[in-house]
Order: sequence, then C-alpha cells, then structure tokens
Amino acid sequence: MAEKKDYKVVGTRPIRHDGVDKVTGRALYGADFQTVGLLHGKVLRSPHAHARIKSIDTSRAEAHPGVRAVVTAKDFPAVEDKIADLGEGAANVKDLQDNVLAGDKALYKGHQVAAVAAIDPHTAEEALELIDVEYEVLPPVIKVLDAMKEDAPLLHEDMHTDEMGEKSEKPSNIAAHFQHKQGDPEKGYAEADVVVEQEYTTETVHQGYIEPHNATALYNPDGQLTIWCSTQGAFAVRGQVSEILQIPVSKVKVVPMEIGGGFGGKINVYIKPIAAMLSMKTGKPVKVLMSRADVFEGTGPTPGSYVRVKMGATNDGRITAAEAYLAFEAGAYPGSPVGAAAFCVFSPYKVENGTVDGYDVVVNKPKTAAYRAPGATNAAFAAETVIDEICEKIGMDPLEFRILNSATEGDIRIDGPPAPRVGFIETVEAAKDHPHYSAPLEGENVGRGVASGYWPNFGMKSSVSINVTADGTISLVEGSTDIGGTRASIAMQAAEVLGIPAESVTPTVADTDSVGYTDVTGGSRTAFATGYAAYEAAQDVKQQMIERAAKLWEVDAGEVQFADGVFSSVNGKEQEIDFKGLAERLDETGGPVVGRGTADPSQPGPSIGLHVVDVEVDPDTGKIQILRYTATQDAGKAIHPSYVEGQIQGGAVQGIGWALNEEYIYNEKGEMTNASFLDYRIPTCLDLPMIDAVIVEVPNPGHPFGVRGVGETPIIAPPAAIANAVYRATGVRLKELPMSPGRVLKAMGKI
Amino acid sequence: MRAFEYVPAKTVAEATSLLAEKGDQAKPLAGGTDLIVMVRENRRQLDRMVDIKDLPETNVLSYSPDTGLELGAAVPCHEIYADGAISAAYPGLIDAAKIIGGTAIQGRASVGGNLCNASPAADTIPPLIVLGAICVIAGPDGSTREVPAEQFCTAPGQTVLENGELLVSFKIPPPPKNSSSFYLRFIPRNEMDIAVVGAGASVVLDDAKTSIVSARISLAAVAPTPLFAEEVSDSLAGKEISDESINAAAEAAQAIASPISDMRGTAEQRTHLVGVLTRRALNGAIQRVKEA
Amino acid sequence: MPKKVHVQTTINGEAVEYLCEPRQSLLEVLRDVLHLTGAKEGCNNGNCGACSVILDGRLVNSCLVLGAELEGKSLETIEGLAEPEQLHPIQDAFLENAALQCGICTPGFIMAAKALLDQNPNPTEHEIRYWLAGNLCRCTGYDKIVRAVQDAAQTTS
Amino acid sequence: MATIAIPSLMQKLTDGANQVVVEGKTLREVINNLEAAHPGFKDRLCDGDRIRPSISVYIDGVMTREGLHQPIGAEANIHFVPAISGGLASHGKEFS
Repeated sequence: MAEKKDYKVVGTRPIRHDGVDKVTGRALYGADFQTVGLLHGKVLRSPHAHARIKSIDTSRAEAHPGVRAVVTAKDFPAVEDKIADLGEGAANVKDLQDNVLAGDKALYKGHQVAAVAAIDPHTAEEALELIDVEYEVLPPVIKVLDAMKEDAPLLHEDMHTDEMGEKSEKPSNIAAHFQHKQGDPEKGYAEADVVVEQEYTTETVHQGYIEPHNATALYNPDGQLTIWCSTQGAFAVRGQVSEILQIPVSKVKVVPMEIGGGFGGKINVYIKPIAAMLSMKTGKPVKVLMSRADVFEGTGPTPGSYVRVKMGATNDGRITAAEAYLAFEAGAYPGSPVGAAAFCVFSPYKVENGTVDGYDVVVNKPKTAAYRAPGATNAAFAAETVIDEICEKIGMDPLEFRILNSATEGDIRIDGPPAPRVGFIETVEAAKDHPHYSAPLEGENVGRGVASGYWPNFGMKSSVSINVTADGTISLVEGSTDIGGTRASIAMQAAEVLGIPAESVTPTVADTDSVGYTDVTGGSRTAFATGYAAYEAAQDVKQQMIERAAKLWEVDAGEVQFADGVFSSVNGKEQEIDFKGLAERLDETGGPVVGRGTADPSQPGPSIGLHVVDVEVDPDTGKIQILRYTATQDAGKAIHPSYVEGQIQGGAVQGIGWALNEEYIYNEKGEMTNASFLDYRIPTCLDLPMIDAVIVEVPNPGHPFGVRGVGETPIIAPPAAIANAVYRATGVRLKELPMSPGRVLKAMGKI
Repeated sequence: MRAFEYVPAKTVAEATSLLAEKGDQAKPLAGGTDLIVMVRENRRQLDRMVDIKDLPETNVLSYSPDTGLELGAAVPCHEIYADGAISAAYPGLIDAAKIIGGTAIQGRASVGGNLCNASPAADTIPPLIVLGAICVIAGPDGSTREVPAEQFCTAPGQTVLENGELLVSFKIPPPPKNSSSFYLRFIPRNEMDIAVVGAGASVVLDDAKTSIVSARISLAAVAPTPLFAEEVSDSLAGKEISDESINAAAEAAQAIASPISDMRGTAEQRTHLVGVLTRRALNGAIQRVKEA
Repeated sequence: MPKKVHVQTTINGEAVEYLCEPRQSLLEVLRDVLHLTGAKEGCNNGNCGACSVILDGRLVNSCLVLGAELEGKSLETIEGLAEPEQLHPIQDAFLENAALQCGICTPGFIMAAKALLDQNPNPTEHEIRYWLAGNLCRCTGYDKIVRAVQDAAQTTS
Repeated sequence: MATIAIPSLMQKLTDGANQVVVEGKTLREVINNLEAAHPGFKDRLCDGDRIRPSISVYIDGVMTREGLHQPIGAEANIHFVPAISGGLASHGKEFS
C-alpha cells in the first residue's frame, strides 16, 4: 500500500508543534490544572501487604476542621462480578473497583483504602491520620513461585485457575494457564547437537514516569462529570470511570491535559474515580495528586517473573526445538502480560518444534500495568541469553545465528498463525555493518553483547478530523494524548497528503466530547493508527478540495488532479491553484471543508531491533558500566526521525535501567522498602554514554507510508544484551534481573 | 506533616535560645535538604524551624596554611569546592562535597547539616574524621564547646548536641607536609545515591614518600555511626607503602565493620566493599601525596 | 496553627509579595500560590530535579526550599527565561535537537543547563552529564538532551 | 470448509486432534458446528453471545475484531489463540 518514496514532509525533522509551550513551562499538565473553589484530596493507603479490613471509622476525620468529605469502598455503587468490554479492552469491573478502594481485603501495601477532600492538601493529609481502620493482618505472598505452591496464602478465596475456559476445582493463586504448541519438541531435541536449558528470575519494575498520577474532577448537579487529568487514553479513563461508578459514558467527559510520561502505566485509573466520588459528595471540584511513594506503591508496575527456556540446535546453527515456561506475577488481581511474553519469547525465530506455557499468578503486590512491550523484556532476557550460550557452544557468531534462524513471512508462529513481514535480517545486517560491532574492545574486564527484541505492535481505533482554514492551513483534531511528539508525527502525515508544510498544521488533542473514539496512546500504535486516521481525514479533505476546484473552474471533479500540493485541471485549460489559494476560496465554493478519518487497521506490522552493547565490570565491586551502545530497529518508515531515534534511545535506556539496578525491594512483611527515586534507581545521565540509534526502514504493507510502531521494541533487548556482554567480560552468566552489583559479586563468587 | 513555625535567627544567641525554648520540637535549618524531607514525610515532627544560615558565624569560610580551615556549619557544598586553595588542601573533603546529591542539592546542602543529620552513611563525615575536624558548638547560655568529629554522632540520627545547642562551625587543622586525603563511596549508580559503603583516608608520608608516618581511616554505612577506624589507622604508622600493608589495613577494617543488610546492600556485600574501598581510599590518598 | 508568613522577594526580575504557611515549600508557593506551574513536582524530595530553579544564582530544588525562606532573595524560574519574541538559546536548542518527549522534566533541565552554562560556558560532555545527574528524564535516554546543551553552549559562548 | 487449529489445552475435546475441519459462513456457524461435532467448545470459546475476552481469533493470519459476525471464507484457516493482555485488561486484549 505504501504509495511513494519521495516524500516532502514524511521523513523530515520539523520543530514539534507543542514545543514552545513545553520549553517555556507554559504547557499545562494534569497537576497544573486550576479552577475556582478547588478542594484537595488525599488517599489513605494500606500499611499492610495482605490484611482483612474489619472496619473503617471515618468520623474523626470528618470532624477535622477543613475536611469536606471522606469516601471508602462503601460509597461505590454495586456492580456485577463480570468481565466488561470497555471498548479498549476488557476487565472485571469488580476487580477495577476493588483496586480503586479496597473492599474486604487490602491486597498490597499502598492499596487505596479511603480518601479525604479538604480545603488544602495539608489539611487533607492531617485528616488521613484520623481515619481508624481495623485490620486483621494476613500472611503475604510476594514471589510468583511461592504463590503457585499448594499451601500458599490465597489472595482470592474464590479464584480458580482458568485453562482456556476450563476452571480448576481447587481455588488457587494461579489465575490462568495457557499453552502454545507446534510440532514435536522431543523430536527436535533428538536432532540437536546442543541443548541449553536455564532458569531466570526478574523482579518487579516500574515505568518510572517523572509525573505522578493526577486528577481533578467536577460533578455537576445535572449528573455531568468532568475529569481533567494526565492519561494515555481519555476514552480509556471515561470507560473505566463509567463502569466503576456506574455512570453512562455520555455523562463523563475526560479532558486530557499534557502528560508527563506513561509507558503503559497511565492507562489504569486509581485516583480519578476517587476525585469524582469526592466531587459527588461535596459538589466542588476536587484535585487529587499522588506522591512519588504513592506512585511506586499504589500504581501498576510490570511483573516480576520466573522464566525457564530450553533450546536445542545443530552444530551448523539451526534451532531444532524450543520450550519456555513463563510464570508472571499479575499483582493483586489477574492480568499480567504473560500472554505477550509467551507470544514474543521465540517470535524472531523460526521454531518448528516448540511449546510455551504461560501462568498468570496473583501476589500481594500492586496490580501490574502495562510497561513498554509488557512481558517481552522478561521473556527475551531468558531466550536471548540461551541463544548466546548456544552460539558460544557451537562457535557461531551470534548475529550469523540470528540471520540463519530468522522467521520469515509466512513461517508458522508458536501460537499458530503465520508470521508477518518484518525486517529482522535487515536490523541484524545493520548492526553487523555498524562500526561498533567491528571496533576492537580495549582494556580489561570488558565485553560486548548482542540481543534482539521483537514486538507485534497494535492497531486499534483512532479518529481524526481536519478543518481547513482560510489562510491555507489546517487544524487537526485528534484523540491521542501526545507523550513523545506524536502531534508532530500525526500532523506530518496529513501535511504529506495535502502537500502543505508540517508547520501549516495545527494539531489539537481534544477531550472525549470533541473527537471521535480513540484508543490509548500505547501499543506503539499512535503514529501508526492515529497517523493512519489523519491520512484518511486528509484524503477526505483532498477529495472535497478537488470538488471545490472543479466548482471553481466549472469542470467535472474527475478533471481535477492533485499533485505536490497543487490542484490542476486535466483537460487542457491549464488552470492551477495551490492548497492555500483554494483554501481562500472555500466561501464561494460551498463553505467550510471538514475532513474526517477513522482507522482500525488490522496490520500494525511488528517491529524488531538488534542491540549491541559494550560493558566494563568492576571485578571488585560488581558494578557494570555501559561503555558504548548501538540499537538498530525496523521502523517501517520514520515519519519524524528525531522522535523515532528518541523512542529507540529512551526505550534502550529504560531497558538498561531494568538490567542494572531497577527493582522493587521487599522485606519479609511484603513491604516495598525503596519507594523513592533515591533508592529505586533509574539511570541518570552520568550512568550512560550516547545511545546510537540506527533506523532501518522495511515498509509495513499495512500503512500508507509504511509506518511500524517503534515505541515499545527498544526496551526488550537491553537486559539480555548486557547479560551477554557481562559474560564476555567476566565469564559469568547472570540469570537474575537486575544485575545489581551485589548480584554480580555473588555470581562471580566474590561474596 | 503538621504545621510548624519558621524563624530566621539573626544571631547565634538568638538561635540557641529559639532552639532551647522548644527542646526537641525545634531544629536548626541550614540547607534543609534532609530536614525538610524528614518533616514532610513525618519522619520527624517539629513545632519550629530556626533558620541559621544567615549568621556570620555559620557562614565563615576561611583557610590559611598556618591555621587551617574554619568552615561555617551552614556553608553549602558548592562554595567549598569552588575554593581552589581549600580544594588543594583538603581533597578528601572535596571528594565528598562533590558527590552529595546532585548539583541542585550541593547548592544548598551544608557539611554541618550532613553531620547533624547523623546518618551512618553520610559522605562528609569520614573526611571530617580523617582530617581531624573539631566541631564548635554554641550553647544556649552563651558558652561554646568543642567536640572531635568522630565523637559527634552517637547513634543513627543522634548526636552529642544537647537541648539548645547549635553546631556553629568546624576547625580543621592545616594539612601536614607530605599528606593528603581521599574519600570514595560505593553506589550502584554514578551519582544520586546513598553510600552502600563509604571510606575516607588521610595519610602523612615520609619525605621519600615510601612509607607511612601516620594515617587515619574512617568508614561510612557499616556501623550505627560513621566509624573512626582508630586501631587500623594506628597500625599503619611507620609501615612501608606496599600491597601487603594496605591489604592488611583493609582486612583489619573489614574486621571492625558491623554492617546491616538493607535495601541498599547486604551485610556480606558491605563487608566485602569495606576491604575494597579501604584499599582504594588509602591508595588514593597516597597517590595524591606522590603526585603533589 | 502558626501564622502565615509575609514574604517580599524578586521573581524573574519583578518584585513579588505573597503569604504562605511555613510548611509550604517554594515549589508549592510557586505552583499553588503564584500559579507559576513551570516547575514540576516529580518526587518532592530532591531526587528528580523537575522543580529546579535558580535561587540567588544557585541551582536548587524548589521542593527543598521553604517558601518562607525567600524573603529578600532573587529567584529565576522557567517562566522568566524567554524574551517576548525570542526563546532563550537553550530553549531553542532543546527544540532543534528534539531533546524532549513528554516534556515534564524539560523546565528543570533547562534551568539546570542555564545554571551550568552561566558558570561554565564550554563544558565537556562529562561535565554536562555530571551537572545534570540530579535531573531525571525517563523518556529520552538523555542523548538528545546532552547534545542540546552542547549546542546551546556553542551558541551562547 | 474451514480448518480450525485446536489449541493444545483444548485437544481433550477433539480426542487429541490438533486440527478439525467444519462448515460455516460466519464464525458463529463455525463454532456451532464445532460444538455439534465436539461438545464443550462453545463454552470454552464464548461467553454468552461473544467470544471470550481471553481468546483472540485469527482468520487466515489476521486477527478479527468482528466477533461471531466475522464472515468465514470457503478455505479459511482459523486459530483460537490466548489473547495478549497487558495494561488495563483483567483478561484483556491489547495494551501497553
């Protein structure tokens, strides 16, 4: 479908449309929202990882001067215990409600239990101490393998394991088990010259967006609820709040403010329904802001996991069989990304004989949320280091091995359907050809590692409308919150169609009453799917403008053509008018032109990357220093290459953080002990070199410009690439994430 | 956080009396980088903060090769390392001042505050100890007393300061001939962390720079208070500089460390690091003398 | 409850007066009292740098300063950086280098970069990284931020 | 006739067969015919009148979102696959 290669706007690097607001501090993020008569809410959280809530007495808090309302789970409307389709995904409404305010049990430290609205934040905070909660503390279970044991404390006494529709007899913390199977693994191992099997564990990690969650809600006496907030999806907030509070979606308007990072973590709602409930009780607008500790303890991180991978290969480097066992911590309610992990674990490769088992397991930790390619990083850490071991054993260059085993279009995936086209070999070749891969490594205790990362990407629904302005520009209204420059990449796709500069587009992210339904900014879908909708809307504008030109020249629309931003008549009259010229003459040809486009594309086109890293390991302290980093990735077509590079660089660095130091550290009571940016150690700029991002472009046939989503893939490879590099530097294979200094020292036998 | 009052003191006497009036419900405020966070997070409850950073006595920063350094307790880190002469004379102190928090923290945080916060992991305390710093304390009755840095902290978060007393300044003796100092810590990142273990060392070498005349070693985050490894230090006196003597000191330092396991590191990791960092601190200080 | 404190100070070159509770941080005062919301709260304990401002010429975290401490002082915030018709060169450099994604850390980084270039107009890459280590960015991987500061140094020096 | 790949955990219902061929012009007809031949499938795949949120359906390699209405071609290959879930979903579809 990709129509032509010599684009005028696509592939250039204009200044982003929201740039000036963001470098001058004028851009308004969720917490910046102000309105008259504002009350401030604070949330009381469970101090226990697992406890029955015997009673909550709010009377002392209600009597505190300045307090206007207190809410608990008792204030929720009754809902059925059922899976509701929220348009952007399905969820058990009871679980959603229970996670927002705990009912019978608190299931993790930080679980929201009650909330207060008061005249200022400090008064609200004081009142929290006056809420008396009586808990019966229960034993917590924190680690996935512990939670899977027969005698483990049960989080949900009525939960039974679902095996693709079949329920277990006994209750269990294992919410679900599923399996993918192709061919005959035993036969494959029999053909193998080398078989490697290893076990891996990873700890819970957080997205670590710099902006805490926020919400301001105003409930009017006419039943209309408005919520101003930072979110990855205004419509996702609308859907969840509507279900949780049992209000029709038409009565909920969500106004997306600027958002300070999300990475998957700002889809689920936590304080938004609470702000709404407090506003319902007080009749005033109520603002609720999370603290950083609230964010770590009370919002969804990505799971800790146990992964076992077994792989067989011949001496000439062909994979003959592969198996994976993936057990993921869902957090307090079912729904870990183990499905995506199982899908991705062998996706880059042709595996004719394989089995993948996935387990979704509840533990006394916050309900996990999405985090950039959710699940895939945990899986790739295992599979990509097993492959490294095989390459070492058979003496093959790890890039050659990947080229040899690359899945190609039409190969049967582990879950059954055929694989779509993706530029795996091209990204590996790009890494091979990069000067980094052939540069000599100097010094002691240094090593180089490589790994791949694969992500299927998502399409989903988007809407865009375009208004043509008399000065020849367009205003573009979209529903995708802009977390990393997507106003620009979406505007550029419309500009390309209409032959106008990117600067002639004014993009606006609209509220849920002002734009058609649009799914979350996530799944690497925004530049792809909302860009697709913008393309469609621009096509609609183009067609209408052709008709206007025809009217102007008194010819049939079929006689007008449009190329390079100029309308011209085909039949010898030699009439020409550019987009701007025609825009000035809309009044006389029929009035305003409004274009619309929607998209629900079925071929998002997977993305894949190959990362190369050099590390130095201090053998005395176990500390890993990243010396050099190169990441190649198939972007299909980079609309705005700077922001594609930015996604690759940022994703790689999140992967580096996950590899090196990031983890939730728990004590024996199930309490997170490092809920701050001091002790939850995301990388600082001093921990990193420049990140060389290499864009490979193998167009996605499912998008008019060939776009593939790029956001998620770059986080997948770093932990495995670094582990492989550490092995070269030290001779020791790390099988736990993060590879923090203490773990490295231990693996090296120094402590 | 409960409400408190904020009072800027104009004189040391006013500060001590404002503090004395409220007992343990008042604290002096200098850079505030620890205190404000502790109060905000309800780890400490106060009725009053007494701002002491506009007093001449807490802002003094004067160095002479003859009398040494007088360092006001409220002088922020960045002013210390901006001074070339002080940096040359007390490199171990500068090592620490440059790694407390980030640049923005160093714009406010003071060495005096770091000491009064009495964290076992405080970065500036080992250098104060190995440089032989004396703490000058003003009392509410107008008196002053002096306490060596190694005796100032008594337990995590606890110090020798009595009700109404204020740490005003430090007196650090001039560096002896053929001497230098060094501080380093181990952290998982390259900045913005609390020491898993910290080690400071000062050495005085003979004129040939082949043997140690005297040494002082201090360790952070391996005991309830920053530790002055006095016997280990004394054992180095008169020793020839060699891997053997340095390693022996490192092993002796490991023997006196009594670290705990917490989210920043396990006891065994810390004990291991005491050896590594003691070696590096001593070698670092020796190297500085040799290069001088 | 202790009385509110009356503060007279200078912000971005203009005389400003306000009342605040002693327990309100400078960040709270800027955002909630003065509605200068360019400084952001990311952690509220000095570990992220999103609230960076320049106080009497020194880079500080406004979450670690009390609003009451501002009496007689001079404060620069992100809102004061651009001229009416001209961005500051650091702001331009951030835009041209695509050195921001979500933008929440950007005001803090720009103020920190300004404080750096004010005192060291030609920093090395290592000096830039060391100076900015207290400012966390989770989106960019810092690469383009460091390049933007290098570019701004070229322009301003 | 549509060819259905049977997930390994459902092969108990087909006496171990990993593939079944059934008639049907829509997904609804296909599932009804599958149920008739191998009782138990409908409940495993559907929740009332909808495909279970925990199941994704691929027709000739492309995931369908049209549920039971989905038209089925004469030689279609159908896969029932555990849904990829991530963020919002309790047993949801597709997020990050």
